Amino acid sequence: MSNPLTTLVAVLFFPGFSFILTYALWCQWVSRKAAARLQNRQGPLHTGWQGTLQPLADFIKLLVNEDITPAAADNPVFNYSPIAVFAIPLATFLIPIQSLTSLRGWEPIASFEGDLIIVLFLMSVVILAVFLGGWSSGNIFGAVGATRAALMMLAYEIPLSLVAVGPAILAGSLQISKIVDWQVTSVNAFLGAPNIQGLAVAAVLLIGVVIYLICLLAELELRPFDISEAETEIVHGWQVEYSGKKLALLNAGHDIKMVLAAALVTSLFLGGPAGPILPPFVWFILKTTFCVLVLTNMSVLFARFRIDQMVAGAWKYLVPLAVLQVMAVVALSGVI
Amino acid sequence: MSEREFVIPIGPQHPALKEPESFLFTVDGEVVVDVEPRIGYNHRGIEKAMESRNYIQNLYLTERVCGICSNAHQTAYTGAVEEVGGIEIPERAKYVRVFMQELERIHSHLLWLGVAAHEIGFDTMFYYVWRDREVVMDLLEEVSGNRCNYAMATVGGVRRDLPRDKYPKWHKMLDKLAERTNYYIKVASTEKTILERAVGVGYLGKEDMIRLSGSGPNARSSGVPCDIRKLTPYLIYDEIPFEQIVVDNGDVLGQVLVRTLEVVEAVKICKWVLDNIPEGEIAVKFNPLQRLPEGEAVYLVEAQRGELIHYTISDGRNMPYRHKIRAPTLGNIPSLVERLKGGYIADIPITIAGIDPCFSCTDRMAFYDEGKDKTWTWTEGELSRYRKEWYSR
Amino acid sequence: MSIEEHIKIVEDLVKEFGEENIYNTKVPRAYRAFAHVKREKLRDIVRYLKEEHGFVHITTISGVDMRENYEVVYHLRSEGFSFSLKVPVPKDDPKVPSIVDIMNGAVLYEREVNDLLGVFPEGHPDPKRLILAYDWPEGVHPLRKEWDIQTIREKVDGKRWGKDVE
Amino acid sequence: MSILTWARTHSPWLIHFNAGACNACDIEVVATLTPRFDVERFGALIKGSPRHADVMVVSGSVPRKIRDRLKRIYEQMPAPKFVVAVGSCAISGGVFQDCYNVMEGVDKIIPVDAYIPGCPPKPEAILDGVVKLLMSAGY
Repeated sequence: MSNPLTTLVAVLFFPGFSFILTYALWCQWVSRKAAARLQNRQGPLHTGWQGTLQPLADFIKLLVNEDITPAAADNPVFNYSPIAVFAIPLATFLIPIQSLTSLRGWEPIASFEGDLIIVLFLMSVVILAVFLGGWSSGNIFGAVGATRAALMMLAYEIPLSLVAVGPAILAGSLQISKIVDWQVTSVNAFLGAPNIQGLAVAAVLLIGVVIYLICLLAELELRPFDISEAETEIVHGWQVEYSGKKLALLNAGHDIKMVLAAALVTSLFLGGPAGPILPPFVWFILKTTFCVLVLTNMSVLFARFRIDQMVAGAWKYLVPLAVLQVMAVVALSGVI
Repeated sequence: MSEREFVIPIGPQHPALKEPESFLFTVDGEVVVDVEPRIGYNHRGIEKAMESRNYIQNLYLTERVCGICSNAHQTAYTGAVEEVGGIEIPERAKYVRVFMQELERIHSHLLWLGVAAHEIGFDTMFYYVWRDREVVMDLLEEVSGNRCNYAMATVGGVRRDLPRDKYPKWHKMLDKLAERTNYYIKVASTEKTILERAVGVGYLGKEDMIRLSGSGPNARSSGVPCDIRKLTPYLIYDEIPFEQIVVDNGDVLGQVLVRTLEVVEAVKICKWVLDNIPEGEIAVKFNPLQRLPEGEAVYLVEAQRGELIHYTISDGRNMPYRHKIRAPTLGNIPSLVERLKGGYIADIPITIAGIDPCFSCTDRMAFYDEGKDKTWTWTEGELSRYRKEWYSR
Repeated sequence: MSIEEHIKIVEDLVKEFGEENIYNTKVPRAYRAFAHVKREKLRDIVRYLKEEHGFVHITTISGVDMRENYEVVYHLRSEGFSFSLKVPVPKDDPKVPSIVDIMNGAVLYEREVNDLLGVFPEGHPDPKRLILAYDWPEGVHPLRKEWDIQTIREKVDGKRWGKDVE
Repeated sequence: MSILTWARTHSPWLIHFNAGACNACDIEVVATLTPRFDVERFGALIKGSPRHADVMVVSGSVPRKIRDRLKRIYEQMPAPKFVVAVGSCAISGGVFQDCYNVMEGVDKIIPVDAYIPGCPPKPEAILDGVVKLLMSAGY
């Protein structure tokens, strides 16, 4: 923290809040456009170039719309939980993006031993805010959606955390920037002298990525697991009573969570901003956008599961697989 | 278990197309004892209005009983009126009516398939099915000039001819429809996420279906051969070679199969009509002031959703004395209720969602617990949660 | 099936129950038949048709105001043969015996007739209002000929309105 | 054009209300979502909850039994809110005028900002109506 001004700029503009918000809106556009194209539609088209400004228009419109607080929901929990849903991912995002700044030789704002744990913890806290917000909305759909969200969390949170620990064990650190560094050095070493252990590690981590992405689909409430806000079943689930500013914050919070998830995948498995020729910033954008595209693609391909099928499936397949993956990682970490 | 008391404000709101309807459930412990359907949110009083309009004006009313089965209603209405009046319509008009009826069946079944996919959250399939449905909508528009409410039939024949130079193009469009439908049959019967939500859901056996007078694809999915086109042939259906689709699954998957296979059959019928349609007049003259002799007639039509009856009584004026319409939906409610009855509460939502989206305002069901004197309303979401709790005990 | 067989079924029915209980029979064409039926004999006849001639399907029940009396028309169907049984109901005693226990499918149709024409199905397990709004006034049955649209509006909304009034 | 106007006109979220329609208008409203027409090009989405929507698309001749619900859903929408009456029935009762159970038009119950005639209007017409409404609604 040598220069307070630099830190302030870093927090507010780059890689801080303004950048994150812009980037989240961009990713929403990428996601919507990709889903539309996969479904044989055009998607947003007339708002800015190819509809790139569509998420911004939605955001501004919701911000200035009337903000209705239903009589049954007039309590602090209902009013403040959208802020939590928005602010927590926003603040959390500073951590995975550190890997980007550290490569550029900038002063890291929030990078410390154990920040991976903090990120995972904060992402789970968001679900708590969702639950409280839905439950306090005084609407039956809201309560149902909240319960479903909490139930789903019980199913996916464990494999999600387990798999995230894999790279940390291999890197011998719980600091995201160190995990990135480890990936860069080991990939370089592998390219210099290919060996069988390196391939084994890559294979195990690949399983990890797949599990991680599936869990992220549930965490982000995307298609096969959008059980907590299923439109045809419970209208919009826990968001049903929110309107105006609060809805804008909820939507933006969702987008930020999506890029946060993409950034985590990038940092933990894809080598963060490292890459040849192009500058690290471009690599970071490319990799996270790629992750968003993968998530969108997966979400378009499936029908929605029922909550019981989802929970049972997670405990039957994902959790054992995640445990096996961690065990394999532990075994391999001894080898390397 | 006792604190689960919910009352939701009823607002028939759904992004998919839904007719506002609700169901009142009586449960004894875990088992559904009785289901009371609540309908009438769409009651407009058409039958009364028909008594004060002449036979030509009533064409437009009957057509708008339902915008999806508009041609079926017109076929039944004109058929009943012509039977009372002893009007013999030209042969070519019969072929045109059959052609329209089968096109409408294709459009309606594909619509249902898309909406059913949307119900289980498979939006991509919804978009694809509805994209291919546009082919038949184009065909309908080309024939009649409108995408819904075609106004093709009139008393004494049909309004518009099928121009012969268009037939090669229409054949091509119909081939495309058959090809796409075969693809969707494959998808629906192999895609795992669809099967998870369709197999064994809302089962009803053949005997029960007969007992409850179900009709249409709903009954044919339970193994009851009840196609009016075969049983009491009208127009030229006794000359057309086509198969009656009957499967004995009895569940939601059976309904998907019946409807998609019927689309393929309907395409065949349309192609047969185009190949065999005779030359000639398309209508005999009928004047709005023309009086019909006293009499009565029952006309049965196989609409897309089942058996449709129009019963008309004439007292010798130029307007009906009484005209009764019973749409297939009402006839299928008792069997839907039976599909729900006897099952655990936990299985209700998928049953309704799967049976026919025309009924399912699935979120609004009220429970009346026998023994405990209280009524509360459940949503599908609570039902899912409830099912989960029930199964996990 | 040909029209001769349909005529035979109707004749058999008349022979079984007698001319005084089944009258005005007609078979206008193949697959269609109409007959008037005494109210007291309705249940027996429906049961007989169901058991002896396979009329297991009830298509619908229509209610008609015939000016001097009401008529409730039961449209039964066996395979393709649609048989319409017309039951005259006197205006001062608008009731019919319920046939729900014989024909389970009739459960909603009887309620509909009760709602719109005001002919009460005696013995119906749950004869509640089905179609009309919950705040609809009692005793207004729109399919009765004495109610035209403006009198219904006057009764329900408290005033006449619409394009004829303005 | 201020930025608020720009945002609002480019992001109309619709809610579809079936007030006793014959389903023809309803399937055409749903058809606007589909690949051929794709209402999302203009930023419009069909939402399930009235709290999220700006424009209510009403079809149907408003039978008595559904009247109160129509009013309630309208009240649940956040301001600024607009109502589009789709189809002849929603405009005036259409062919159902002089039916005893019909209120003859949505504007007898709630204020209507745009009327889209047709029986049913084509999906293109519905799109056009919504866009025209937003362009002219006093923003």
